[in-house]
Parts: sequence; C-alpha cells; structure tokens
Amino acid sequence: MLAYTAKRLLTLIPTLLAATILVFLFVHLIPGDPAAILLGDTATPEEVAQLSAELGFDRPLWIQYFLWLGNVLQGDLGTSIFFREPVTAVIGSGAETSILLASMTMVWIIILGLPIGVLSATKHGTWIDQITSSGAMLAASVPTFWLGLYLIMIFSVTLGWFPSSGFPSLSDEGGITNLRYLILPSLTLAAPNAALIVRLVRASMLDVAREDHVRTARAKGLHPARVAIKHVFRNALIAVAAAFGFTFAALISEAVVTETVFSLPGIGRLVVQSILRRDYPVIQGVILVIVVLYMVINLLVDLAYARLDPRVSLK
Amino acid sequence: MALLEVENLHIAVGSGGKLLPVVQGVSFCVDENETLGIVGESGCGKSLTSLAIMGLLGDSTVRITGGSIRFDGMDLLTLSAPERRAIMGNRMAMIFQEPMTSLNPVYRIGDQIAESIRQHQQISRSAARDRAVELLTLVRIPNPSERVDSFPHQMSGGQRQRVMIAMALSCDPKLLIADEPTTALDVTVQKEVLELMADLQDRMGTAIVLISHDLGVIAETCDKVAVMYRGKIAEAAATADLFAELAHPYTRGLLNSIPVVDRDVEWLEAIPGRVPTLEETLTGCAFHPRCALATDFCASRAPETSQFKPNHSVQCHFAGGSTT
Amino acid sequence: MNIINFLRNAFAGRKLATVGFIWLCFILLAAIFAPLIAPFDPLEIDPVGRLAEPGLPNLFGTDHFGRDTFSRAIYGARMTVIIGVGSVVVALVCGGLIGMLSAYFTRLGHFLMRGVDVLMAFPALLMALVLITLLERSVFNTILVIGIVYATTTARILYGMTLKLKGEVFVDAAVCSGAGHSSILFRHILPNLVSPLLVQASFIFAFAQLQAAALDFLGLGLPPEVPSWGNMLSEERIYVTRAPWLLIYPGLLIVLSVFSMNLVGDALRDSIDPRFKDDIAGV
Amino acid sequence: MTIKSWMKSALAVGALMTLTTGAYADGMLRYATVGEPPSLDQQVITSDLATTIAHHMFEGLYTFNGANAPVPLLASGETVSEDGKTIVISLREGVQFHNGQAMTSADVLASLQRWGEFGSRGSLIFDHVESVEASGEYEITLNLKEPFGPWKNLMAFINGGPAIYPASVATGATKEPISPENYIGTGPYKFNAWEANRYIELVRFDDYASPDGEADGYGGARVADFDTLRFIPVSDVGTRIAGVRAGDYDYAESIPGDLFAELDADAGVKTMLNGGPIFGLVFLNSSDGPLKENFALRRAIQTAIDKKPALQVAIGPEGLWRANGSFAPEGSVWNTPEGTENFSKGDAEAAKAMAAEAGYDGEPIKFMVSTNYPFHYDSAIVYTKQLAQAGFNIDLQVYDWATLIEKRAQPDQWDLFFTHHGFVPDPILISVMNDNYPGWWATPEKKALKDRFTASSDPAERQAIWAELQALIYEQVPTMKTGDVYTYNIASPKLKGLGEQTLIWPSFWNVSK
Amino acid sequence: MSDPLLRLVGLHTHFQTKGSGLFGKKKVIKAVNGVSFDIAPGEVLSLVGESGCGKSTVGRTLTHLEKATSGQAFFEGNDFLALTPSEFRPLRRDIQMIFQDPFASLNPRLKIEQTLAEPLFIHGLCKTWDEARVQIAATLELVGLDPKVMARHPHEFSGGQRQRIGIARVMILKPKLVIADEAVSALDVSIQAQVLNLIKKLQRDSGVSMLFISHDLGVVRHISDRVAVMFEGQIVEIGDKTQIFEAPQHEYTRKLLGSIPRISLGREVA
Repeated sequence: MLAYTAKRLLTLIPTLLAATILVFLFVHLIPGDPAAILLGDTATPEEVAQLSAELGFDRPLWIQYFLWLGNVLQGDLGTSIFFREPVTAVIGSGAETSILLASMTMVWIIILGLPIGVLSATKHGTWIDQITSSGAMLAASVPTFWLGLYLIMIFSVTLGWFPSSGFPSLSDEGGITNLRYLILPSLTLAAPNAALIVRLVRASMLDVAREDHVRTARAKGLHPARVAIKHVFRNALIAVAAAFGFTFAALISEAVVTETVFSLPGIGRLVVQSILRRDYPVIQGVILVIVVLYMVINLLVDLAYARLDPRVSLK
Repeated sequence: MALLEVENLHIAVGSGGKLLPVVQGVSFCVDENETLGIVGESGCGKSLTSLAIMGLLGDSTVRITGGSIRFDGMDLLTLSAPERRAIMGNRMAMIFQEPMTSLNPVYRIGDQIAESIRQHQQISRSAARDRAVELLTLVRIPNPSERVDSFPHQMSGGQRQRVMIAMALSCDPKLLIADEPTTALDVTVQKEVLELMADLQDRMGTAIVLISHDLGVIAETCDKVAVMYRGKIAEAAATADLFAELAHPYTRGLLNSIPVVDRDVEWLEAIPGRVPTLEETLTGCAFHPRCALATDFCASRAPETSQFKPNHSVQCHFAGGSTT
Repeated sequence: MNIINFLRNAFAGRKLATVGFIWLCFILLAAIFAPLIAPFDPLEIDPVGRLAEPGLPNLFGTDHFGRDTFSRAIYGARMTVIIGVGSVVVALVCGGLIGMLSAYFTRLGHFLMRGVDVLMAFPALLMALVLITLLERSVFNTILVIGIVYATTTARILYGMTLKLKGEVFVDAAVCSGAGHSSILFRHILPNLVSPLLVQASFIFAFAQLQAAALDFLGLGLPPEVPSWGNMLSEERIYVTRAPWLLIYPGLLIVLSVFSMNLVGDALRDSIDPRFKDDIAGV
Repeated sequence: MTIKSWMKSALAVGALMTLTTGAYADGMLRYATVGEPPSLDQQVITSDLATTIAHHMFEGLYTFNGANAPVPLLASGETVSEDGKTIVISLREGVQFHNGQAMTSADVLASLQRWGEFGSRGSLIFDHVESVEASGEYEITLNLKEPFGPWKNLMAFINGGPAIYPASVATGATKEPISPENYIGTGPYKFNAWEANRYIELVRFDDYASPDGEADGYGGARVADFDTLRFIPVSDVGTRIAGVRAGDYDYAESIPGDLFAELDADAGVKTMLNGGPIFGLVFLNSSDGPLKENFALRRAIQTAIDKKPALQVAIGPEGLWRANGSFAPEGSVWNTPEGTENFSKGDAEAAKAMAAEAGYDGEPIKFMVSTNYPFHYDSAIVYTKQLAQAGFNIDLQVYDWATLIEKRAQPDQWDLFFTHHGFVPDPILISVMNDNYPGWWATPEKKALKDRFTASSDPAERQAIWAELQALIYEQVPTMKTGDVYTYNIASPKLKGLGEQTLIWPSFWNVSK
Repeated sequence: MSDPLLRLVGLHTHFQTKGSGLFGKKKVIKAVNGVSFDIAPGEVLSLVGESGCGKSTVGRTLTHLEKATSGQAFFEGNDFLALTPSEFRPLRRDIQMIFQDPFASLNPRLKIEQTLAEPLFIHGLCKTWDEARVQIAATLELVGLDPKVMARHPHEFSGGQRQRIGIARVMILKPKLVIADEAVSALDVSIQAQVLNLIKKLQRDSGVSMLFISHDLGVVRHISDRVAVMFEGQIVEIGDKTQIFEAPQHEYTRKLLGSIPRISLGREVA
C-alpha cells in the first residue's frame, strides 16, 4: 500500500508538470495588464509600463514560467500582485471557507442524499421512488444562483433565521457558531449534488440488486432490510465512494457561483476576482492547488476502493 | 407424505401488460434422502420452478398463478414473508449456477457462511466461525481455517461452488435445491462437486432437487428424473426406468442429440426446429411442431399426463398407458 | 438502427419523460419560429415602459431597458437550443474522436488519454472561466468553452465504451473478415455508439444550460446583449423584490428545460445497451 | 465520547447557532463594499473604494468641509506670499502616527516629495513646484515656479492625494503602492488586518489627535466611536442589500437607482444620497482612427445622442440623475452652461447630415464598454441604438474592465470607450484635462487654455477660463459627459450621526451604533 | 500423407500483466507454451482441454487476433505469424474463424446481407451488390437458411440461426482452413446437434481443413479426425480420434474422459 502510494505519487509528476504549463499558458494568454488595473483609471501608459517591468511582466514568457516553476517547487507560489501578499497566504484564507463549505455540503449530501437514494432504490417502481427520483432530478436542474437568491430572500431577509451572506472565520468572534453563515450556502450547493448522489445510489443499488450474490443473500432467509443495507448498499457504496471523492474536489472549485451569491470568501470567488484583476500568481496558484487536490483525491479514492472492494489489489 | 410436494404449479411472466405462462401445471414430489433431477433446455421453466420453491421469485414481473408447494407439511405459498424466511437457508437451501458471482465479493467467505448460520441459530460470532471452518472441512476445502478468511475472488470456481454448498448446508437443511450447480465448471471439477453432493447426501439424508440441462449429469446423480419442455413435465420416472424405456419423443430426441464419447456416430439425430419463444402461442402439444410423430390431433389437443409404466408418467398422445 | 423505434421504446410508459419531450419540442419550435411568435423585438428599448408588470401587451412584463420579457424569453429558447446543440457537437466531435481513436489505437491512446487526464484534473467551471476570459465573450466562444469542458468527460466515456466494443466478438469477426481500421471504427464500432451518444448528448445538453447560465451569472458567459435565459436572470437579478417576474419566468424556463432534458436523457439511458449504461454519468 | 455526551454537545452547538445571530457587538461597523481596493496607498491609488477605507487612517494637510471648501487638517494654517509663489504651511503639533512617532515636517516633506514624483495626482501640482522644503520642525514651504491656483484643492483631495506617511515609509517609496505593513497614518482609525478576499479591518487609534472645531464635512473634530471598522467585499449588489436588510451589514455602498423608492420606504434601511454626483464619460480617440482630428464627425456623434433615455434606463428614478451638461454639478462654483446647448441633442437627422459633411462613409466605429459597471453598459446600449439610427456603424465591444483598461491604452484598438468620473472639487482633476489620459486630447487650443487656467489663482478668473475650456470640450468633443448620477448607499437605521448626505466618501468618525 | 496445409511449430503466446510494487517485475502468463501440430488438407483436428488451458489462444494467435511471442506457423509452406496486418490481410480469406457466441459475433447494427457482403467486397470477390446478393443467397441456402432473411438484423434470429449466419460468413469466402472456437458450446443440445451436423456436412462437402476447439469431448469425438489434448498451455497428447478415445495414453486425457457423466441406457436407442 505504501509502495503503491509512492508509485502513484511518482506518476503524478509528469501530469503535474503538464498541468503547470497549461495553467501558466492559459493564465498568461488572458488579455489585460495587472499593472494597469493596479494603477487605476488615471495611470499613463508609461506608468503602467514602468510598474509592469517592476513586477517582471516584461520578461519572455518562458523565463517567467521557469522562474515561477522554480519557486513552486520550493513551495512558493509567488506573491499576489493585487494583495502584495504570498499567494499561499491568500489561498490559505480562502481555503478555510471553501473546505468548510464543501464539508458542510458533504454532510448534507450524506444525510439527505444517501437515505433518500436507498429509499428510492428499495421502493423501486413505487410512487415513493417516482417522487424521490424525479424530485432529485428536478433539484439537479435548478441553477444554483437562482436557488440561492430565493433562499436568501426567504430565510434571511424575511424570516431572519440565517445570516444572508459572508463568512467570518471560525477563529473570528463567534467561533464555531459562525458555521451558521454556511447553512444556506451549503444547502444551495448540496441541492444539485445531493440529487446526483440520490440518483447514483439508486442506480448502483438497482444494479447490485440484480447481481447473483444478492439472490444468495435472500436465499439465506435474511430480512429484506438487511439484504438492502448489508449486501446491496454495501456493494453499491463502491461506486458511490468514488462519486463522494470527486464531488468533494468539485465542490471546492465549482462553488464559485454559490460563493458569489453568498459573498463567501472562498477559493472559487477568489479565482473569479483574480481573473477580473488579472492577478496571475493567484489564478495560477489556485488552479494548481485544486489540480493537486484533485489528484490527491483521485489517489484517496483509489485507496478507498481497495478498502471497500477486496477484489481491487493495489499494485 | 413426501418432503416436498409441488402440485399443478403455474408461473407467468408479465411482459408488455400481458401475462405469459412459463410454467404450466408442473407437479412432482421429493422424499427425504432422494434426488430429483429436472432436465430441459433453456427456457423450459426449470429454473423458475426451483426459484418458486425456494421463494425467490422476488421480481414483480414473475408471478405464481396457481398450484401449491408443500414442504414438510406446510403450504409454502400461504406462509407470511417472515415465516417463509425462517425456512429459507435453514430447512431449505439453494445453490446456484454461477459460483463466480453468487458470493458477495466484498465479504470474507467465512463471514458469509456465518451470516447464514447466525440468521437461523442463536449462536455466538466465534461459534459461527468455528462452524464455518467445520463446514469448509466438510466440503473438502484445503486449509479450511485459513481459507475461511479468504475473499471469494481468491478462490477458483470449483472452490467457490464448494463454499456455496457449505453455506447451503450450514443449517442442516432437509431440502437442497441445486440450480445448474456444475454448468460453469470444467468436467473434472464437475465430477468432484457432484461426488461431494452425493456424499453429503448419504451422510445427512438431505433431499436434493437438481436442475440441469445435461442429461448425463442427471443420469449419474439422480434417483428420479423429470424432463421439462416448455413449462410442462414431458416425462417423469425413476432414473433407471426412464432410461430403460424413453416414452416421450422429446426425451428420445434429446438423448439422440447428444454426441457421446464412447462411440462414433456418423450423424446426430437432431430434433428439427427450435423451442418456440414465450410470445408464440401454441395450441395442442407444445412439442408437435418439432415432433416426427405429430398428427393434426397433436396440434389441436394438448395431451394429459398419462402413466406409461408404474411410476413413469408421460405427456404424449402416442405413449401407451392409462390416462389419469 | 431505427431511431424512431428507439425513441418509442424509451418513452413507452414514461409519462413524465414524454411530457418533458413534448416541452422540448415546444422549445425547439419557439427557437425556430422566434421571429414569428415574439410580439416585440427582443432588443427594442423603451425607457418609458420599463419594469412594466406582466399583462397586456407585455405578457411577462418588461425589464429595466423596457424590453419585452416574453419576446426575450422566446428568443432565449433560440439561445438555449444553439448553446445546447453547439456544446453537444463540440463535446461529441472533439471528445468522441479522441476517445474512440485512443481506445482503438492503444499507443496513440496512451498519450491522448494522459492529456485528457491532465485536463480532467482542471476544475470544469474554473477552466471555463479562464478560457472565456482568454477568448472574450461571444456565443461561439461560450459554446466552445462549454463544449471543451464536456469533451474531456465525453472522451473518457467514449474511451471506455470503445474499449468494450473493441473487445466484442463481432469486431474480432470483422477483423477475421479482413476489415481495415476505418471500416472497424466507423462501420462496426461507431454505429453501436449512436444510442449511448444520444444519451450522453442529452445530458450534455442539460448540463450545458446550467453551465452557460452560471457563466452568464458571473458575467463571463454570452455577451450581455444576447437574449438568453441566463443573461435575463443575471442582468435583472437585483430586481428580485422590485420586479419579481423578471426572475421567475426565465428561472422557471431554465429549470423546466433542464429538467425535461434530464428526463429525456434518463428515459433514453434506460433503453440503451445495458453495457454502456454505467459509462454515462447523467443526473 | 459516549453517545449521550455527543448528543449533548451537538445540542449545545445547535442552540448556540440559533441564539447568537447578530453575535457582533456594537463596537464593530460592518461595511459591505463592492469589492476590494488594489491598495490603500492614497498617494498612488485613485480608486474611490480605497479612499472610503483609507481616509479613516490617512490624513492630508487639508480636507474639505461641508461646502467642498478646503480646510486645514494636519496643517494648522498657511501663508501665501504676495506673488503667490511661496506657500508656507504650518503643521499641527502633537499629532502622532499610528506607530507612536510624532509627526514633524520631515514626514510631511518626504510624503510630499514621494507624492510629487510618483503620486497619481502629484504632478498636477509639482509640475509647477520649484522646490519644497521643511522650513521648521512644524513648517513646510512650497516654492512655485508660477502662481498655481488649485494647489489647496489638490492638497485637500485625499484620493490620489498627498496623504502624510512617516518619513520612514515615504522615503524610497516609488510608483508601486506601499505594502500593508506600512499603512501608518495619523487618522482616527489604524490599520489592523487585510484578510484577502475576506475583509479589511481598521481599529480605533486611541492616541488620535483630533483637529479642533465643530465637525463640518470632513473638517473639524473627529471622534472614533467604533472599536473596529470592517470593510467586507460583497460584490453582488443583491447580496449587499439583503445583507443590510437582514442585519448582517451596517452599511452597503453602490445601490442601484431603481431600488431607491423601495428601499427609501423600507423602515429597515436608511438611504444615504451622495452629495457629489459621479458622471459617465464617453471618450473619443484623438490620436488614431476615423475620429482623429475630425471634430466635425465628433460633433455629429455628439448630436446623435440623447442622454436622457440612457439615464432613465441606467439609473431609473428621476431624482437620482440630472441631464446636466456642465462638468460640475448644480450648486458648484464651477457649474457653467457654456457649451452645454450641445449636450444632449438627440437629433438623428441633423447628425446624419453632419456626419455626411464630415466625410463619414459608414466605416465601423469601435465602442468599448465594460459590464463590470451596469450603468456603463446600460447607457452604452442606448447610445448604440441612437447612433445606429443616425446612420453610424457602431461596433459595440463588451469587455470586462481589466481588458478594457488594457485595450484603451492602445490607440488603434478603439474609437469610443465608456468610463465614469467621480466628483472632484477642481476641474483640473477631471481626467480629460490630463493630456496622457487615453483619448490623448492635447490640441493647441486646449494647451493654451489649460496654461492660463492653472496659472491663475483668482477664483473668478479661473471660473471664466473653465467656462471656455468646457465650451472647447463641446466643440472638439474629446469626451462626452453623459449626465450626473447621484449614487446612494444604504445603512442600518441603527447608525447614529451619519447625517443626511454623504459628502464624497462615507466617513465613520462621529458615527456610532 | 500429403504436405500439411498448416504446420505449427513451437508456438508460444505469452501475456504480460502489470507489474506489482514500485519496481515490481511484470508477470508473464504463458497461455500457449510451445505448441506444435500439423493439419492436413481436408482434415479436422480438434483441440480439447479445460478452461484456461490455452486452446482458444492458439486459435486467436493463428488468426492474428493475438500476437505470437515466438514460434512459426506455415500455411501452405509460408510462415505467416510474423506478417504485418496488411501483409496478412490477403491470407485472411483462406484462414477463417467461427466464434463461440452467436449472440455476440454479429454486429447488431448491420443487416445480415451487410455482414455477409463485407468479406466479399474486402477480398474483391464481387464488385456490385447484385453479384454479392447472389453469392449471399447461395451461401445462406447452404447453411440451411431462407435467402430472404438477408434483409434482417441479427436480433430477429434465434441462437441456432445466428450461428448458421456465422458459419455462412466464413463459408462465403471458401476458405482453406476454418478455425472453430467453441462453435457449438453456447447452443442448447437439440440445436447443437443441428449445427454440428451442418458443420460436419459442410466440411465434408467442401474439403476444408478445420481446427476445432472445444471443451466438450463428445462433440470432439463426433467431429474430428484427429485430437490434441491441451493442458496448461501445452499439448499433452495428440493422435487419431479413435486412439485418443479408446486408448488414451496420457494420464490427463484419462482423467478427462473419466470425468464425463455417462448415460447408461436400458436399451439401445436407435
């Protein structure tokens, strides 16, 4: 297992290198000069050129790339042009929100998605199944910003149950109770994703239910609920576990819209803002971090596979 | 009274809003320590019959539409679901065709056997495990105390089928239903598994219903045979009686179709045509389109079950004997 | 293969999916005949009649430019179809070719799929954001970007499905008959992928709508003057209390259309070859 | 942990979460901003947002009172020589920087020098400055090359203006904005933290030395009542409004005009009109393309446009905008009708004729606009329609702001672009007066008038020259003003001491909750 | 005895599995591990053995569906194992294969005539569709199907009929060697008998040589002239059919024969 992990990490290197080149190219091809944005409306072209040179943007692209790569290898993602702070620090402050948001969303997905999915599958073909599975599909069809907008109107402005927006850090005044800021955003984000999990759990369970070993389990005289959970759901979990991993990875980055609607200081919004500001080091840094995260989760999913499915041997 | 009595069993499959009869009036009985072989080609209804006895026709599209199944004095079809489950895996057990897929791949085989035991007996975890090792020894798995912790994918097909047998025998069932237990296995392994089953039956006195498409397997293992064709029992008798004198043209055709290893046959006497599909409705004898003896009469009237010889029944207008 | 039969099978006994299908037909009709149906020019500005409530002559009211929301919604159907079909075409053509060729020519595939893996590690929406900023906002670029995002998943899916088909006995049989690469790929493999591709297409169509709306919302999607449902929501979102109709109508249109497309995709998926069912991640 | 204790703690957390809504003490002001400023360095950054935050911690020598007249802030007074060329400014004593150092003329000198060389508006003064020196520990002397009228206004305008930093910070600072650890000023609040993407936080400066006198505009006594000012970026305007309504923010800026009536009627929020209007500007390219030196064609474009419908569409309620052609708002001393008869003709036929005469043959005119500011975009849509009706072939190019800024610096990329301008107390600060500003309007006529304008320090004379300049703008059309927009902010009704209007930037000294 | 049509010398077909561990060695599965035999013109040689013994791999290697690791295979005296795909293509006409699964071996999207015409066009045996249809009709009749069925799709046929179509696809090229890989194992007994009879008859009539791969000893005895018994990638015994079945030499052959369930009949069935 250790050897496997090491080997996998080694094979990540070329992929990561390719990813860095792509990230760098994409980001630097975007039109717009960060110096101009920094200096604002009244700056003259000379002033912009001067600052641009100070920031090192006048050098050839490949030199900029290797300088950047060299720093990245030393764990230094550069300095944000806009914040004049290390990119790692900028990302770090966004990461708290994003990870908490993704985690809370995962909690909703697990406490809503799994049971409804199991219910839908065990009641396959009944009206319960029809309502839950169509309902899930409907939930997955709603644009998140539209949903978020109405959730704010109802639960914050009208009812005053939850804060409308923003997220003070857990280390801020209020501590753990600041999580209440994330309730509406995480629900918004959970709606389509929980729906996908409902559909996935249902589909996987129906697939597993057709397998021969389930018939064997029933032939033992087991209670249908025990068959459903211990034999069908347990095996369906193999497919669902992967989805969980990738959903979590996706939540970090795909939360852009939700973070914008709820004005959360997360990584997604950081990227959008950084794109608008042409804060290249931050865009590069965030995308790189997410790519690494994705790959790590990919690895974790494979390790989880091995735990869940003894047929998978890690070699 | 026999251990298992199936009487006039009818099973139908729902398809496109219609109910298509698959099993039409099948009756047979099995005594303790007796092996009944049910033989037939694919689609004849033999597997559905076995699933119906076991109570595994879970799929809502398949339904028992008539008849009765009595097991050990109980009418199985009138039992409640929990009562039925108390019998399943306990006094009546089943093994299946596909040893490769019939075991849950994510659990150790010992746990799967123990699960079956603990479902029906108040017994501790460790005692169930000991019993599992015992059972694995019984089915001649080498190194049973180690293999008990193996996962199914770590075993060969033959070994898995032995595990299935161990699992089926875990609660000393009175009846064992084996649905094509050796079809997926190589002949050499098939022989070992069949011998194992026969051996266990000798020791435990279990009744066995063995379902197979292979006449050879049936002939070697069973005390009596029922030959099914398209949902009906074409011919049934004690094995020796049946092969002594084949009464039904289908049974004869089937036998003549099999290329044998013991002698050279220039041309096989194949049955012409094919088994009609479920959608095709047939009047009269189901076999008449393929039967060399068939007349107009065969096409218009279905034959009743008649006694060809004592304990040798047949459904054919041309077989001798008295109609019952 | 017979598409009509395939559709008939897919929708038999599925009332909700059939309703969804009919709704999509309406959308398609609205898209084609938008100029005939829409009572007003969707771009006509009327500073005096702005933010009018729904009624006559503005069925869905007017927006802050005084443009007729109903007419914009009708033209929005056109954008829905264009975005959906465009993204599907880009995704299926790019992703499909990469996936099929990679599975068939294993050595080439090794490289191509590695590339796809790298791209897949990029978060879809972020990649779309960066690309669209790079390419500037336009209908074509939005289609391109969404198409590329789904091309990677399509490539993966087609890779898997082609591998399965490549292992099929009938492909061996064709090889034994002496069939060449192009014959195997396009005569034996591709026709068997048509119905799963159709299903994949319907899910991409649905997802593309949400993705496009999200880009519109972030101000990085279609050019803002283009009457699309996403733009309508995005441009008028501050009027959620002042003029609620400006958000409710286009929002419901998006929800209903995506829902319908998902229903249709689901129905189609249930009727395709079960071998491919697991490959297509729909809703 | 047992199940019981686990449940207990879960319950406790749940109870806390519901009970502590509005956990923030009254000591904190939460201000929802439209975004994050690039930096708070007032000398080089001209973003209004930066000033809104920074003028709580950085102060200049002068500031504006309620009547937009410059009054001393860190200065205590000044004497101007007879010829107007020597200005001696005396400084207030006892003023401390946030780092505990006392402010002396050395700090002021270093700050002014850095501003003069690198400050975004510094050259406006320092082009006329011969030298600046510290003539005493609390005295600073400006020697001008020639008399320069607007000097005090420029000194008082903190946005891009001469904020006073400690000499240790100002010395060696360049065009690149100073970094947050050097945010050391003299204001009533001091810099505490900049959590990227999250907030900028200022805390009360306990050793603040307030100027004397009654508070008037930005002048007079300043009292910091809040412990903390927190500026939180909330880019979505709907979220800002909902946030104030739900009590999550105390103050939110830049609210759309269309919602004014609704919000004004809402007892849960207080609307705060800005005293100084902003105005949109459409720049015309004087350096390249079909519009270069073709003043007739520019006038044809100007004639085609009717500004009113654009203001209606972009802003909404009548009270929040004025179709005012003068570059200074009504009530300002700089307000003049000169040239404004051409402000908003909206005469398509006349425009068509003028264009034909100017030799326009239908070649495309590239009009750049950004969607980052809905008011730009909305107006541009209306103008495009009007111009099209007058036969102009307008190629509307929609970009995000960053791209627009880059493109507009390249003369061959555009013919028209849309931007806006904040309120300025002196016309010299209007961007079109800067020859280097994109558009590059630098005709001899402009130069002559501009030289006269800056050389004079007589208010009446300067107003007269400004009227001529404005007339020239309407004749040569380097830019087109689109009308005045009175923006407004919303505040929680709990805030006390806000006053009725915001002068230029909201300020939160003398304000409490 | 005349020159053999096919001579196989020392065939090895090995598969590599992925290595384990960081620098783990790759595992090699020796599916076929040194197999040699001859097939004379008009002769039927059977390869018999249990699953995993490598018998199918021999067939697949001979048709270039798998790559041989080493060894030679002479067809009419020429070694064809090392040929490139395009060099081998003309030979495919002479070496044809019947597959096990009649449900999988026909492309479900193609009509029967399309499936059957494909080899004709590829090998230039006809130019127009009219010519092709004539040949297809003749071949379909040969395998006992009504020529009218050529316009149908595979799903409209039963298993036995599909296998007949599979045989027709092979026979339409008039090959010299047919490799039949478990050609009848997926069929029900009564249908299997029909197809076996058909294969035997076609073989007799056309004089084609045949490599008949099967696990079913009864079927093998019925169809073959000679029999090779495979075990773990190697041939343990090869010989005349009667010799193998009546006087098996190798222990494994005897075990195999001894495992087959037999039916003892009370009287002879005619």
